[in-house]
Amino acid sequence: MTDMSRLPTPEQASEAASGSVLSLRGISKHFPIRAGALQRVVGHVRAVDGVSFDIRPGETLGLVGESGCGKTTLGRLASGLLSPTSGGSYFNLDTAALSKLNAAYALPEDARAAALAPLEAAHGIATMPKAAQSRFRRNCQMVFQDSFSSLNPRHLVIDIVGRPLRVHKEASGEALTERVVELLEQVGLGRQHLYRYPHQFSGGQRQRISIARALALDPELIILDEPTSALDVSVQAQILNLLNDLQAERNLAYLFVTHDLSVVEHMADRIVTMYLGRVVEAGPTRTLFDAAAHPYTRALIAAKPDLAVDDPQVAKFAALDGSIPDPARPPRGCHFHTRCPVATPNCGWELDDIVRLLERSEDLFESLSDVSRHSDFAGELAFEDEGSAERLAQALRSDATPASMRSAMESLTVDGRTLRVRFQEVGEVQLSDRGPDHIAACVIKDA
Amino acid sequence: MQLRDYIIRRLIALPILLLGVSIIVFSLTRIAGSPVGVYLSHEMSPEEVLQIEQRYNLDKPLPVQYAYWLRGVTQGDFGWSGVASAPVAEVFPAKFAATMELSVAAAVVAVALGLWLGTYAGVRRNKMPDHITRIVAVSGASLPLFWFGIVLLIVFWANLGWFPVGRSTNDIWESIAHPTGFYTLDAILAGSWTALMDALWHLVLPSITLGFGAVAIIARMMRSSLIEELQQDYVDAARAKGLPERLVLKRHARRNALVPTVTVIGLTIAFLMQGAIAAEIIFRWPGLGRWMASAVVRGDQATIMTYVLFTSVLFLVANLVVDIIYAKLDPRVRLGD
Amino acid sequence: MANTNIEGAPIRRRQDSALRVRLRRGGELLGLILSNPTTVFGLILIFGMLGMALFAPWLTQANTPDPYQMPRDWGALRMPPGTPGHPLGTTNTGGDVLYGVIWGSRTSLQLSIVVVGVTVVIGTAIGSIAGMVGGKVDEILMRIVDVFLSIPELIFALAIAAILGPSFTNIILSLCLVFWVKYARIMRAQIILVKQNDYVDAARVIGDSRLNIYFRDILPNAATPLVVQATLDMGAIVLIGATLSFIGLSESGIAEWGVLVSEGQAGIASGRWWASTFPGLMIFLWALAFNLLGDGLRDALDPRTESRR
Amino acid sequence: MSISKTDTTGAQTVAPATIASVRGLKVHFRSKAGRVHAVDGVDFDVRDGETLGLVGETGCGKSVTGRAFLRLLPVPPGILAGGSVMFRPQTSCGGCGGEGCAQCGGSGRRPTPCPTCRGQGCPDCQGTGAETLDLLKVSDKQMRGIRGDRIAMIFQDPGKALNPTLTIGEQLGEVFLQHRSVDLLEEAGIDSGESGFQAGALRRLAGQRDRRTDRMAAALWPPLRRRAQSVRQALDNRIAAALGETQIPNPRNIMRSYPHELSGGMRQRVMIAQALACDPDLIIADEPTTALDVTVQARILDLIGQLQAKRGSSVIYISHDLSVVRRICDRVAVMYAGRVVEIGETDQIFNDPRHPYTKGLLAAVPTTRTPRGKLAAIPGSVPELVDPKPSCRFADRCAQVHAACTASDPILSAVNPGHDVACFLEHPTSPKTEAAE
Repeated sequence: MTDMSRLPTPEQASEAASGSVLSLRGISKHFPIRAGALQRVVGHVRAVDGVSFDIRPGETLGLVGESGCGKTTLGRLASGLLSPTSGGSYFNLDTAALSKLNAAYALPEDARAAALAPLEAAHGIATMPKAAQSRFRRNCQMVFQDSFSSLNPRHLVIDIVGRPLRVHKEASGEALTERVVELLEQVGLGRQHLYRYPHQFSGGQRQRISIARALALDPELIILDEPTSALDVSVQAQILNLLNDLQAERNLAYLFVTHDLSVVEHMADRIVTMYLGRVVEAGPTRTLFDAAAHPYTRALIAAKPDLAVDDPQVAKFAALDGSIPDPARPPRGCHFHTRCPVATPNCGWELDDIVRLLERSEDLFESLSDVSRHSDFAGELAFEDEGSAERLAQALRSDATPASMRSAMESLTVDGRTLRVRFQEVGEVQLSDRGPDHIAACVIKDA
Repeated sequence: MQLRDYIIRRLIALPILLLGVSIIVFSLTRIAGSPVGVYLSHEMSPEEVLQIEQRYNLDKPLPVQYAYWLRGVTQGDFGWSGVASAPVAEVFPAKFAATMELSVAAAVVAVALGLWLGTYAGVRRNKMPDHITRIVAVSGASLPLFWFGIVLLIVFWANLGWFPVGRSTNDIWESIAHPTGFYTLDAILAGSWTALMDALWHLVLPSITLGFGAVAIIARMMRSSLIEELQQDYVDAARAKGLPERLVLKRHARRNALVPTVTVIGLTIAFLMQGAIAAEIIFRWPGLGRWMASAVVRGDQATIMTYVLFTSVLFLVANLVVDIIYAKLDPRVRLGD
Repeated sequence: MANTNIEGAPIRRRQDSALRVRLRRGGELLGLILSNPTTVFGLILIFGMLGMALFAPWLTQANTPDPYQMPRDWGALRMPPGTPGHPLGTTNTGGDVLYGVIWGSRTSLQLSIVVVGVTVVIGTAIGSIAGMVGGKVDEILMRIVDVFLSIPELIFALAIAAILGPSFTNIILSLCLVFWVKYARIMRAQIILVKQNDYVDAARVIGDSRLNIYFRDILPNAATPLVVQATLDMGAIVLIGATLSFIGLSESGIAEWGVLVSEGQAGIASGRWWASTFPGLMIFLWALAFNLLGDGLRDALDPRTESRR
Repeated sequence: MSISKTDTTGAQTVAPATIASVRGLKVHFRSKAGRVHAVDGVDFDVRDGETLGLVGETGCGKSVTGRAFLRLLPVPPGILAGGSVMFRPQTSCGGCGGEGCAQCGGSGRRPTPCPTCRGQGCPDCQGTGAETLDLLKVSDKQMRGIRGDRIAMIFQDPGKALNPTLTIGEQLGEVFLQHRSVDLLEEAGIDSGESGFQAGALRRLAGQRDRRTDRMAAALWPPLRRRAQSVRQALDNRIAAALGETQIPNPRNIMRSYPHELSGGMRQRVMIAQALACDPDLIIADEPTTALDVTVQARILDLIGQLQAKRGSSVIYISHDLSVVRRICDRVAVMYAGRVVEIGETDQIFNDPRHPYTKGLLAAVPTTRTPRGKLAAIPGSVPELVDPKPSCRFADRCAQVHAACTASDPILSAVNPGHDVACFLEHPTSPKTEAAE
């Protein structure tokens, strides 16, 4: 909920002349963590935390990130399968409505509700009238990653593909069969497949059936959740080509959720990069691949092996250190600062970073007896012996600690077995404009 | 969830579950009518009956009666057993010892034999020993325990005369003291070889009868989970390290196959408790089961209630122990949902 | 392994229809079930005993007025097998063992069908509600189930039957009260499992109603373990019912296998083995047959346990 | 027999020695539909110290081929239907003691001399003078000695290949106990000449041949307990060192944790540490990064490369990901439907692919240059391998199919030095003989 007013700015909205199929504003999904004998809620995993973006008619929006970054949850939020903890999603906004929405979100929080009310009533997924909701349901379809699990094993292809038509009472009997045949032919299957069970098909063919089902109601938007990551490359190419042809024919918008940078580069018009539940960068595909503003996006792109690079030896592996931090307790400031190769003192260094450092050391962590926090940025670490405290202080002053972290420390004193430390306090890092239609959340502005 | 938290959670749930059980049992007994009959005789006048009802609070509303009954239970007053013509609490320990002795003997045999048989068959999948184990398992699950006991009696007692019925030979029983109530233990304590042999001799047939079904259940589970584990990647990984097949089986596959089997072993506690009723009837074993059987036939409510409460305590505690072992065997386990 | 001949499928498939394909699938499944010799053996036993129950009045002279009461031949007490008129011998009270064996199959059939039928319906309903609705409703229902599960089932049934008074009907009633819990639990677990499949989400994205999703997607895919369990329980119920009768919770003198074993028990010391042996054998065969069929069904219906055999 | 590359091109340069060669390998599986020819006549060599990529799509037989090296095939339903996997184990170089010298080409290791002819060259070792074992034929005991010691395997999913109920230390320790118990005893100061119950028990404990009495004695008898503990100590040091080498922070802590407590990348590091524990000559890496995120994948690939270079081991890298293979492999073998269809230097395969399947595969990968929607997809899908007829397995998906393709099997033969292709387009006059007898 921190940065929803940042995105997109009214000027940008005017560029998107045709409005948006689906707009998410400050959308969050928190899953409770229960612990203890009574299973009380002790915290929340912020799977998705204040995400905003628009999907424009006919475009492909790529959503990328590592596993656990919340991209799949976001896909489910967008399709309405999950309801958000907070924030809103708005369906079918024309240019005027979109600029109204942006204007409303530009207002301070207390004045926002009034400005939003008419938009909520007409476009809010959860709040709009029944008829409009049913229209949303027909216009927003989904294709899942696992083609085994996404087709009911006891249903025939005609039942699977024809089901949306039956549910929305569009066709029945002979007409339904003909419509299904038509759909199957569009995805490269045919009449001979009508009376088969899903298990009689290969992975690529099952994914085609899924796509045919999604097309049945002639939607405007299809959410593709890793549609090709379970497939072999040669089959993946078939499916990607198919998706592209269908988009050209029907002016479909895609939300393409994937971890595969090569695929998203090939398919997407715009890309949104997520890290630990937040958007860290969004912009046109070429801009991101040529001049990404956020170090995380850069790392992802660099790690992507590419056949087109002529001399593979030149493309040195770009790799990130460390693992993704616990999403129940994301790092302060920029979530990425713990792994960032270009971190600055302003990136949100905190007490937890010392604990993370300690976990990697052989014996210091064992002798840590107590951590008392004054805030996330200041506190005391008590050890069982004075030597450990001294050794940690030395380590914190030495090269073993990132330089940016060292300079973020405002004070560091050892008092017997206790180590007192205070980092400079830093607010959340905000998404900011980096160029046309390009935003990023990084403290380094002149990248 | 942490193991400690889980145990605490289960311990909190235990009395609540027991309260639930007691409410069910109590309401059931009252459906059948007032238990006043136990205290009555033919020559009592209506006034006397009323007096007795008042004395035992049987004239109060049901919830109040339940409260009185519960208070009695917590104070060790389980009521009067019509079958034994004595307070339930007084008869209970000796019968409990007899049943326990039988169940433990059966359980030891069942667990040892079941695990061995399951492993033996699982490793030799689709070979002769495996087929035989499967036949044993499926017939074990289908065999009516009471009939199996009778067949054993017909063969080994009535015809061959190899084994006795009952719990002991009377004069040998009387020759030693019985501080624990467990005949075998008492015999060892008394240092009497004759008494020990007598005790074991009497145990053979009933514990085979009782244990056979449990062997089948355990062997079956052990076999299938071992087969499943043997197909896991980490078994191949262990082989890829160059470990001999003996260690691959012992340290990797069998240990992990025990995890689901332990749950089944916990369930066989219930199986043994249930089976003990029929087994004790057939072999004239003076335990809880036979007592319960006669109480059931004669509608002795206090005995029935005590018995049901007792078995559920035993069952719940056994399951708790099993879950803890489970968590110990498998560090991944996330207890509860 | 995927069938990759699909692309070049022959033209004759044109005349396929949903019904035809389903029938063919059913046929394949039946073939799969019948390919296991032990399952076939179980089925033969079941058909044999069902035939016995069906043709009981033709196999023996029905006792009047109540055919489920054992006829007493006071002139032929304690006769061994092979006695004319009493091929399997008679009991202490002159009951014909063969009559008991044959009419006992009817009693057992009644018992198992009523109990399994009632408990499957109740269990499915309660398990479905818990699994589908979730939240507080689920919490409350499952706590009730937990209480029921804290008492071993035979002992619980025994207590109920004892309190209701000894009769065969009360045995049926008590087993119904106890056994639904198991199905409720299986059903709930299955529903929660099946709900995780993407095809359920796919149906929601299409906009189908919750009831439709339950009946079309969830229930059919969740039912397999329940069907297997019900089959196994057709045998287990008879086993437990007979145990209750054996303990003495039926009316004495009815043609029920457990009662007959119990009556025969008195004679074994004097070498009269037959009165207990034959009815007991019938219980064993009955339970064995359904166990074999249940195991066979499990292997054929559940692809996961394919590896388990 | 297919043509051996070293024989035809060996004129100007010294041909690199091969550490393993696969000839006519056939692995079949019994299924309800018939006999599945999962691997059906595979030939390739692994040169000393190289990384050989084995690429192909799902079901092409690449994993089964890799597993055949360790004889880790489910039997039944798997059947080793023919062929051989020849392997030449190595020892530390006598000239430099493993430091690397001119004699061993700087790798620090050289082939073990053939026991039959003492390195003179005989039929047993095919005249090379190096001990040559057919991995499909050696005894189980000998195979166990090779597994984990001379040939190690890194599995695809470290989450499944680590035993969930044992700690990392226990699992890694097994490798050392199995293959290095002599060293452990030496490090713990137990003389190899010592006899008696104590020494026997210690040897059994260190070699995982312990009896119940040994364990009881080690627990209860103080002198034995102390010495067992020093063995334990030596073992722990080795485990920690092995983990440390894979850049795992705080190895002594990791040793005590269970697999589920580690992240995917960390688990794969443990797998690598376990595979490299005994400095194997050959490492089979079966899709080691498929289960990992891209950023982690890069680190793991780096790590495998570094450790391999340090040890001079050879690697067979099995993968479906062409771009990864291109980055890390010296040579690449492309597999399709149980056969190797093309094999050559990485550059040759990626810059000058000859087989239509290789070409198709490369064109199907989206790259920066491919215009959207213009990926060259290969139509159809991988054929079922149930009782295949003699014909090119790719014929029904190939755009350039002609009469010869459906009539007989094409065999691998050279198009360039070191670059072999099995395709009738390249060898219109290919003999119609089968690759193996």
